[in-house]
Amino acid sequence: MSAVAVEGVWKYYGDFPALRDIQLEAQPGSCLAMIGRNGAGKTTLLRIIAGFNRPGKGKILIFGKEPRETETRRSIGFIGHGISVYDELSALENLTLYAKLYGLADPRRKAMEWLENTGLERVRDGLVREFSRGMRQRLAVARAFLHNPSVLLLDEPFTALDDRAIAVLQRLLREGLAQGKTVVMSTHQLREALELATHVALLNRGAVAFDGPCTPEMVADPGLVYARYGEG
Amino acid sequence: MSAVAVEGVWKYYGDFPALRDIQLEAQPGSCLAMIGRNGAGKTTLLRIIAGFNRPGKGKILIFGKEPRETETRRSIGFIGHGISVYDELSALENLTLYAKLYGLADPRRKAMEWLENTGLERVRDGLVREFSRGMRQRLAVARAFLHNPSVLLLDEPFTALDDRAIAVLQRLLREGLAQGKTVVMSTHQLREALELATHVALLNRGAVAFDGPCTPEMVADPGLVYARYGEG
Amino acid sequence: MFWWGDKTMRDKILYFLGAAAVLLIARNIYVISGLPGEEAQGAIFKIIFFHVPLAITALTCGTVACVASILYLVKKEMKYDALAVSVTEVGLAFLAGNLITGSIWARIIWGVWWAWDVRLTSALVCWILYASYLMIRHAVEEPTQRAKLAAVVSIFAFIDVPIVILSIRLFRTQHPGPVFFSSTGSFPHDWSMIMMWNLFAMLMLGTVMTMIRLRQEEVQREIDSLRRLAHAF
Amino acid sequence: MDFARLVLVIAAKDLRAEIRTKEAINASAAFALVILLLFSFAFDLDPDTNREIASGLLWLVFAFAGTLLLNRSFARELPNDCLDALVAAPVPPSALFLGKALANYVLLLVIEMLSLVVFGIFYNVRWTAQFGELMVVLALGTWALTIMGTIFSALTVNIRLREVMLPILIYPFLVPALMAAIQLTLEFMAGRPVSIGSEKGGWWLMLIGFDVIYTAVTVVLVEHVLVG
Amino acid sequence: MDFARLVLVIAAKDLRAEIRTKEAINASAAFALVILLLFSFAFDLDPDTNREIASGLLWLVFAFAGTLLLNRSFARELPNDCLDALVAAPVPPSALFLGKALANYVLLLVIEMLSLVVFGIFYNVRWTAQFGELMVVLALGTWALTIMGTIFSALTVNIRLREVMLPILIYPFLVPALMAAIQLTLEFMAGRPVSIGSEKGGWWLMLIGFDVIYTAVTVVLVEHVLVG
Ligand code: HEM
Ligand SMILES: Nc1ncnc2c1ncn2[C@@H]1O[C@H](COP(=O)(O)OP(=O)(O)OP(=O)(O)O)[C@@H](O)[C@H]1O
Ligand SMILES: Nc1ncnc2c1ncn2[C@@H]1O[C@H](COP(=O)(O)OP(=O)(O)OP(=O)(O)O)[C@@H](O)[C@H]1O
Ligand SMILES: [Mg+2]
Ligand SMILES: [Mg+2]
Repeated sequence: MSAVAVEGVWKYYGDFPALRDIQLEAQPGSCLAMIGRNGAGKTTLLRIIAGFNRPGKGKILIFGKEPRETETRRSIGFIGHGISVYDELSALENLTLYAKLYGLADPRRKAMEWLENTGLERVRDGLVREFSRGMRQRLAVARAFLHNPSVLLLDEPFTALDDRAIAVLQRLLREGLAQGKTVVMSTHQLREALELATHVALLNRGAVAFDGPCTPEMVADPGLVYARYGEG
Repeated sequence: MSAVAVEGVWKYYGDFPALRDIQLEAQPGSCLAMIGRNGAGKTTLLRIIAGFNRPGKGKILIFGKEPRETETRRSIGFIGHGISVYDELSALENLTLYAKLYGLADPRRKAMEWLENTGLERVRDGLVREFSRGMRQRLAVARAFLHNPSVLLLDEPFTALDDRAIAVLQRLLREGLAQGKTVVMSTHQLREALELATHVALLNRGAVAFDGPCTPEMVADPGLVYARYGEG
Repeated sequence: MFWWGDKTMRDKILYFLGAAAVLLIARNIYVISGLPGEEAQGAIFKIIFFHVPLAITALTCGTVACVASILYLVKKEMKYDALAVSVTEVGLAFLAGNLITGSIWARIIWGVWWAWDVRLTSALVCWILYASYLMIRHAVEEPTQRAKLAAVVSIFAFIDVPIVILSIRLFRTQHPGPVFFSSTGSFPHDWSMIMMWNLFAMLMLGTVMTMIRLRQEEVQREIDSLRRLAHAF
Repeated sequence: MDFARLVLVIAAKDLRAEIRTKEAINASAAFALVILLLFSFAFDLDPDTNREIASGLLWLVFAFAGTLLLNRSFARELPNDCLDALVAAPVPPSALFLGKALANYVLLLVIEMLSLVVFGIFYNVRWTAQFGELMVVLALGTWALTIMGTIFSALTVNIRLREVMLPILIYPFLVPALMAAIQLTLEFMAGRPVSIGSEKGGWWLMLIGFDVIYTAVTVVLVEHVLVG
Repeated sequence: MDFARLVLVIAAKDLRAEIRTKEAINASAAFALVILLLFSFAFDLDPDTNREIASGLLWLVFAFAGTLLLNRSFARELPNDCLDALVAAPVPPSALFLGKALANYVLLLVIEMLSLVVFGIFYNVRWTAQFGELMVVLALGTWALTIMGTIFSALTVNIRLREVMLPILIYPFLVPALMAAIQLTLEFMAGRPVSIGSEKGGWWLMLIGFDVIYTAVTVVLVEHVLVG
């Protein structure tokens, strides 16, 4: 059974079709890189998969279940454009909070652990308000991995990360994939993404223009996919 | 006379020294790429150069003038982490507004022109609230270039832009440099940046670790600068 | 007096002035206690010898704070900010004194602790305003920004001072009208002299307190800059 | 029990954030103070009128301090899209909602006790005449404020519904509860007990009914409110 | 003239944005109306008391409906760091400030007229007795509200604990203006004219003085306020 299945999903904003009859699948242990021009519909789709918005038509299945079911939610990790952490709380408090919400054992230890994984241990008691943009993004990553989800939905996860942080995130994702996690990410930093991707999907004006395995030549020349399948 | 001169700038947040005695210069027609790890101080420095914050010590000179003087402000274009456009207004309204604030002749035409340059003409009447992340970033670019500034201060300008938008921005910057504009940008997307940069400055924990011309080998292997001058 | 040796000249002068002020006040109290009670109000009336000087000193502090704040905004030198805080804090103390003596007086003459006439209200508001000045200082940690915002607030707050002074001249208040500084004033001459002496003493005391507080500020600032330097390397 | 634990976690989170930036407490403190200054200054009325107004004023302060506090309770989640993360977490929306409501309830009660004391002093109203009953009314009325305010702020964060004139709706919705609360407070301050059966007893029913019904309805509906 | 043009551009921008998402105006209008209604229901006093309270109540409502509206005027610039762009633009801060003040002024006046009408109906107070004078007081008092509200929202916009400071700062500063406005309104509603010379004339001086002085001071100081 596929980890993530998008079945004929439509989404209208007013009468603007943001998504048009999307069909996508991701098997456990695979990494689907969703690419597409600005406004193609990547974020919209990811948010629908994550269950934040309901599709206008069609449906989403995570391991065959509705995304809104409590069980399913426990197995999803999401990074969006917003970083989803509280400015008034410290990095540690933020992670501890989420650890509690996910009912993890020993929340504080888990939090500390992930602060180290993302290289934030030195500022763990600093308020997020005072973080630099990249530090925030790192924290967002920590938040998403905290509860060891089996499906990771990442919207431009590499944004604002420095070379080191990118390396860390890539390592985390590789390990995850090795453990059979499923990753669906959208990004414009093709190089970083394609190094990991097992599959590539190209969205074009809300429709799937290309969907297939990630070939070595793509990795060699990331522009390729756009060049071949994107409209000029 | 140098277009941008940073003279012994210090900046403290509480006891934390975000900037330590920064010395930098940028000549007209040159492009300074500011790189550095997350939390190095790039944003802080750019904001001080732009005159949003006053340095704790030291001073900034734009063409020998204070950044806060009206004349100077007219000659600065800034893109920050925030996009500085209004969610409740349409793309066109936003640009027209800024055109008026900068006292340009025929604001609406100017606005339209830049919507086309950034490929937003199709959504010019859409409210920014409804824009995708990349579309917002494009609009931010348009806003910064609108009044034809002679000094461009860009904080991670390539963020969230798709390949095509990046190409456009790079073209705009090249043209600008050719016309003798000055560009100071911070970024983590070294490849895109170094293609343009004439100089590179590496910030490390709020101090300048390296500052020099951008050599071909750097362009070939962007990681180089970090490897050589960054601490491990 | 082992601690005397390490004091600077300025400190020594301060201590002398302080001592002098205290002595003068003591002397005034002695004289005042010697006076006969006022015919209408009796002994309690003597409280005016403190009530008024306290008020005038407080309002003077407000004025100084305003000037210091303006100077800061113009010159951007931290010493003016320091002066502003110090003098404001002292002023608050004196104004509190005025409020308290006032309402004691009120309790005995009017039979209530408080009445909402313009003078009393404006005086209270004045106190609140300078208190909020201190509050905003706590809300901003970045020194230059703090100094700047505080200066602005201080200037705003000062605008209430003339209202306090004019209140009894513009309106018919429960609070008695002008006795000094006005043609209608009917106040025995020798009493006025005592009043002046006490006023002088209070002003002196205020100055001394301000200087001491100012000294603290400067030391504190030195400590901060040293600590920051330590963090920088 | 797990549900309760989650409710508490959410409540704790909100309370901590609120205590960091003492926003609500201060705002309402200032509000109370100024009503005080202005009204006391503007006119000195005879005790009864004074008491009558006091009861109305009290609930005015509560309602306003309440809305100051409540409107932000979900808006607080917007800045970094925190709401997404909460909705994504395996937390039943009703738990999320009740957690936030609880936090607001606590804060609101604190504020109200403060105002009560202050009012008591300056309006020399002996509001302790029937302390017990008064507290009950306070608890019930405050819960009405809280539940409505919280669900209302949940509705307004949802983009699709923001265009609707929700702000216009909230206060009118509250009118019945507030009316009841004001009337009862009035009686108790005057030292007149009010039994359910009695002529004024209808207010009791109104207040309690309001609480029960709205709580039930909101808990059921909140899921649909939160997921767009 | 260029300065005036900029002021208008800013004002127009704010008004348009506010009219798009009627958040602030709805909230504060609703608040104003409901408070008025609640009170008129809550107790029926004899005409004079009623009128006395009315004038105080009216200005309280204005003050708080006002702050609801004004607090947002610079906060509105925060979400996308729009304030940066405004500060970066070659616009004199005073123009920026006056532009925003102007926009707020218009909105506030609208709300106040609304409340006045409602109020007239529900409090059967003939407030038209001296329409002209009343309008003047309204204009002056509202400007006082606007100028203070706007400058403080600017003052607190880029400091931590913004929400904490704002209400605490603004209300005490407003007291003198509000006292004056309340007193004058009281007189005019009672149909008693107030000439500058007369015993109550001091209030005129106070109100006008407040407006003039604070406007002048703010326009001078705003530059320092806006750049961190
Ligand atoms: C808490 C209540 C009171 C406050 C806040 C207060 C405030 C003030 C202030 C600020 C002044 C100095 C004004 C100036 O010298 O320009 C003053 C002066 C004075 N107060 Fe009070 N006062 C209070 C109560 C009273 C009472 C109860 C009395 C007597 C019944 C009183 C009698 C006077 C007199 C006679 C002056 C000198 C007036 C003049 O010549 O300027 N005060 N008060
Ligand atoms: N308002 C603030 N209060 C306290 N510390 C701050 C504040 N803003 C930034 N800092 C600290 O200053 C340092 C520099 O921040 P800055 O945003 O300039 O980094 P940056 O180089 O832009 O990083 P990034 O590449 O992630 O954007 C960081 O360590 C950050 O924690
Ligand atoms: N709330 C909304 N209302 C109306 N239209 C919207 C809304 N959100 C998004 N859209 C439109 O839907 C389309 C897809 O948006 P989406 O954010 O999914 O693009 P994206 O692929 O994430 O682009 P980017 O790479 O720039 O993030 C865009 O054209 C956008 O204008
Ligand atoms: Mg997107
Ligand atoms: Mg940055």
